[in-house]
Amino acid sequence: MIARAEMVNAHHWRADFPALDQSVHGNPLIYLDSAASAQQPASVIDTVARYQREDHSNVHRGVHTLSHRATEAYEGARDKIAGFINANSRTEIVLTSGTTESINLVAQSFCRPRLQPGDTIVISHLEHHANIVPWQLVCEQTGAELAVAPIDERGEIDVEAMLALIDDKTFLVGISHVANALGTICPVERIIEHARAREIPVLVDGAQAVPHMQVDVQALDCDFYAFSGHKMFGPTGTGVLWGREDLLDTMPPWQGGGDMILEVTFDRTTWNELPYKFEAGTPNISGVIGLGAAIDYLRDIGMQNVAAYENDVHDYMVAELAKVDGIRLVGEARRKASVQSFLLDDIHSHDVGTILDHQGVAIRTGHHCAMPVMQYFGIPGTARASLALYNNREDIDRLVAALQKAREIFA
Amino acid sequence: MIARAEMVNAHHWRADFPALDQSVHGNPLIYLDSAASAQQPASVIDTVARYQREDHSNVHRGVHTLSHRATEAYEGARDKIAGFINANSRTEIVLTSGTTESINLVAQSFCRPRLQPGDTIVISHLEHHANIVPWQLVCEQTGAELAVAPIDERGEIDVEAMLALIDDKTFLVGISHVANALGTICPVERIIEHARAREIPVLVDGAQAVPHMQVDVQALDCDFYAFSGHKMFGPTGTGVLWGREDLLDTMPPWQGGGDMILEVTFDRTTWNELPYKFEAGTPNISGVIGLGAAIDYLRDIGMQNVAAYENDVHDYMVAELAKVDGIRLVGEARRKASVQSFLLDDIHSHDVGTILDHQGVAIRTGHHCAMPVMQYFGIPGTARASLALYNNREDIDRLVAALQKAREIFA
Amino acid sequence: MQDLYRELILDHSRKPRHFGCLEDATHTADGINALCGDRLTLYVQVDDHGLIRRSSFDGSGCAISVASASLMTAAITGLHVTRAASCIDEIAARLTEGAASTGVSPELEKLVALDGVRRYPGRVKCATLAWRTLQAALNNAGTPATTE
Amino acid sequence: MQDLYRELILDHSRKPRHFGCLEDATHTADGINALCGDRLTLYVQVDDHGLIRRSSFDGSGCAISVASASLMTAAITGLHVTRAASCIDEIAARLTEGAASTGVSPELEKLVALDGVRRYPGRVKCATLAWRTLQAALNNAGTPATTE
Ligand SMILES: Cc1ncc(COP(=O)(O)O)c(C=O)c1O
Ligand SMILES: Cc1ncc(COP(=O)(O)O)c(C=O)c1O
Repeated sequence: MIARAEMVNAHHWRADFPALDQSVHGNPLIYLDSAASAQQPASVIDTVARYQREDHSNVHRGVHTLSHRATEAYEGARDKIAGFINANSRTEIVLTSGTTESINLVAQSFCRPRLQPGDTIVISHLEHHANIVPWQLVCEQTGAELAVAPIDERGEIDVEAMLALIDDKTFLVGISHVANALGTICPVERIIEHARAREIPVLVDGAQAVPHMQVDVQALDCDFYAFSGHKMFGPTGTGVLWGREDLLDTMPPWQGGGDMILEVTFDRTTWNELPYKFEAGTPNISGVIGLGAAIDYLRDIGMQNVAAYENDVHDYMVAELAKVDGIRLVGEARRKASVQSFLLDDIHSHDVGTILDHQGVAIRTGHHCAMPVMQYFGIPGTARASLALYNNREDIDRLVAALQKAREIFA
Repeated sequence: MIARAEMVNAHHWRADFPALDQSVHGNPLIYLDSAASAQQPASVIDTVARYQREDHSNVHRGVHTLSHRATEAYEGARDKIAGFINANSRTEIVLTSGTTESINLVAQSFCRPRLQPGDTIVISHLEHHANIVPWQLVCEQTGAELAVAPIDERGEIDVEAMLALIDDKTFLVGISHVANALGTICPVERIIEHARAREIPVLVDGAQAVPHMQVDVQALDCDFYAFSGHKMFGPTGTGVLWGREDLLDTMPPWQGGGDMILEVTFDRTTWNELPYKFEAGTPNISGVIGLGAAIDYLRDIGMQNVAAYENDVHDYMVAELAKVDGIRLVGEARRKASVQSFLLDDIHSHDVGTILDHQGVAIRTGHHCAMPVMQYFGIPGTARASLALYNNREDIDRLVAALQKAREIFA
Repeated sequence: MQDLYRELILDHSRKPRHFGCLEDATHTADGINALCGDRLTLYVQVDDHGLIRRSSFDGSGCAISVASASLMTAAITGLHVTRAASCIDEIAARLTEGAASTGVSPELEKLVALDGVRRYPGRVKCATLAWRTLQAALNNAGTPATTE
Repeated sequence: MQDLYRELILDHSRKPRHFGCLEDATHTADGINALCGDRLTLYVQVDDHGLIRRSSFDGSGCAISVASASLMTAAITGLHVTRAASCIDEIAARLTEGAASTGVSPELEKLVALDGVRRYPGRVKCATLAWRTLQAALNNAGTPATTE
């Protein structure tokens, strides 16, 4: 149960997001595509614009006032990120361009130099392409192998099978915290505990978790945690790799360039300390500062409140969708967050998407960058509605009405 | 000579940049640090904010209206970039997070799979770390060697020596179009012609050229051209790698993830076509759209006009600085653009920077990510004033007056 | 919405004509629409005189792309390959540039049912997929046609 | 500006005391300030009782970091290493937190000249570099001290 006060607040939250206040094809916009990318509160948009109007300059190497201000704001955002996920230290927060870069960084810098033919990287069948393809590439480069844990009809990982795949040949385990196509909350705690006992590092892809629940990397006890700014109400082009300091310390740099070095000579170049060793070149200064503002926004609300409120809307969505004639829910895991995939009669999901859009309801259709999930279910794609803290039960009612309309057109 | 009309326009240009309209330590800001990062015209700031307020969604895979708008705007910016540097086709425009990533991409994807021990990468002693360290990394990975063309006291590349280094063992030549620490315009045309005759590809680091002069990659006849959005009045976290299509075609992907694939299965993954093969994950959508607005801004003025106007201010800057007692100009190449490095008496440049900042004059001090240049001159760093189209002669007068004051304090 | 999902479109998407593999095809190509995951394989049988004797397709896709493929395979049967090539251009222009609502080649008369797509720019790629794939097949291109 | 570049600072930066290498140092460390390219090497000679007998530095840096190193080497001579360690903390607190403008340990009296740095947050790292390097030297750390 959600307290009345929180419901009221939720109304208020929605008003914080300017993009939601518009019509599409003559109907008020209902945005149910936050798993692809979330909208931004005005505070984030304004923080970025204000930064550019007043404080912009390059960071780290400047003595003048603007450079100092930019550096303070940029590094201040790193502190906020560290606090938000309860990192042990700000030196563990590597700023990247997104989850995708974060995972590629680990594949290339942590794995590639050490992987041996016959080693395995263990992932699940539920993963986003960002948590598949970087491992395929590094496996091809090194002769290692990808081992994939199966899933079941509900869209849950077969945990026992996954644990059985984690053996002495396993170099690293990659697992999503929340699966993007189906919304499954994966049993990361159990997998991490099992891997930790065998001293095998675990990377958690948290792109779909961080916007919806409290994440504490120390409590999770994983080794790497990757996520994106744009899915948590921050700007595109920002992302985070959190890594345990002792592991980051042993890794060679990822890209070469300015800022990641202490000294460059043609004979010998020495790397900068953490986290700068992994941050070559001018970073996405305004984007990271915007991400800091997004974190301020979320902290003010409190992730507990976000999770409680969203769970309520999520459960309502699942129940209401289940009642629609001709619907087939895809992904019915027992623990789920913020996402529901489905098929409607034999209408192609792309057509469903167009008809909904015409009624102002924005959903995503297709494979959701999780083709293996679609292959498992033997379908080319799904229609997917996904939630953020600005959605409410009325949005779900609008979604359901729009689906009825689609059935009429294709009747 | 600059026509009066252009001078008047230049006044107008300055007013387009909100950040310049402020005081620092009680004095009007004089921003002479654009080589590190440029300010943005209001049109860029507003385009980004409007995009976030009205049109944001993820690109490429969405059927709904916002996704369509975002995709149109994002891909529209790619078209603008292609036109701006006269690329043969939009498929040759790979969007990256900056010059640094662009160069690392070429080092890792083009060079790493093919470099043999004994091969050389030829660069010059003038390069920015971004055009040094990626090559050092790939050389270490492959056993290839870095060959460095010498420079002279003026800060010019010894071209004959550089051409002599380019031989059958040379795999690639990397050269900056304009050197960031000294402002030297490098003889890229001659180097490209020489390399082209030997079928050796040339990467041009154009980070400091694109904001200041008309660049035509087809006329240059190079193979790769790299630059950053934030130095050309666009957002941080954006950059471009232009590459010849036939070369890009032969290169394996750089990062793995969403969008860079056509199909993912656990057996076989097929890459997307150009340029998407090199763009994994959610891109910096708002940043790239902002970069498109920056290009609109520059095209409206015309790069010929920008170059003519800036040359005038640059020549005035050099002449006025040369008159300051106790100054030593560092970098006196015969062809220069937008930058002047210098030393003042034996005052450390960091102290010069602080004293100037106190008078509202923002310059950069230190090694400017070009330590080898500093090593050549046997100095730890310089003070560097750098121009953009919003600077004028009065800014130079203010700079000179501030330097006089620094001499008084340290007298 | 009815301008997009006209009866003829819904009919062809529910009961696609020329659906299935053509054993004795002389030209085939795969087409992929990364946007919605449409995939089709096109089979074309061209005789010695350059005439398209038969064509068919299989795969899966949205209503628009299936109807477009169904209508196309009907339309091109009996055409010379050079004529088919000019049809590809005509359709592409008609759908993307919103050109010439008036005036359509007789072979393409039924394709006018796709005109509604113009008002749904996100769906143009669905309508053109079959045609791009035809182009790839006739060019004997080895890589799949895409709509990016 | 005069609050930053006080006479004592300018004097020590022009004529740094204890400048040069100390052949019989028992502890040394390098310090780098990536911001402005300051680099210094610190030499410390500690006797069997843990007393700092002598110290010196070389390298190059801005007026603030050279003056700070010069003042520091004078201040720590004769101190016990544990006392020196507490001086490091005191100076760091004084410069960064703007703490206790009143009250300074007698050994650090002259260091008060650096107080002006507080108003120039970009320069605090210059003032603390020598002290961080001292910390590294006393800990016998192998990697250079940095001010990031
Ligand atoms: C010549 C040159 N190359 C490369 C770079 C690196 O650009 P970025 O930091 O935007 O990646 C710079 C920027 O300082 C530069 O001036
Ligand atoms: C679970 C998951 N992992 C990774 C990604 C990739 O994130 P990005 O595209 O921001 O790099 C996404 C985003 O779609 C995702 O949902």
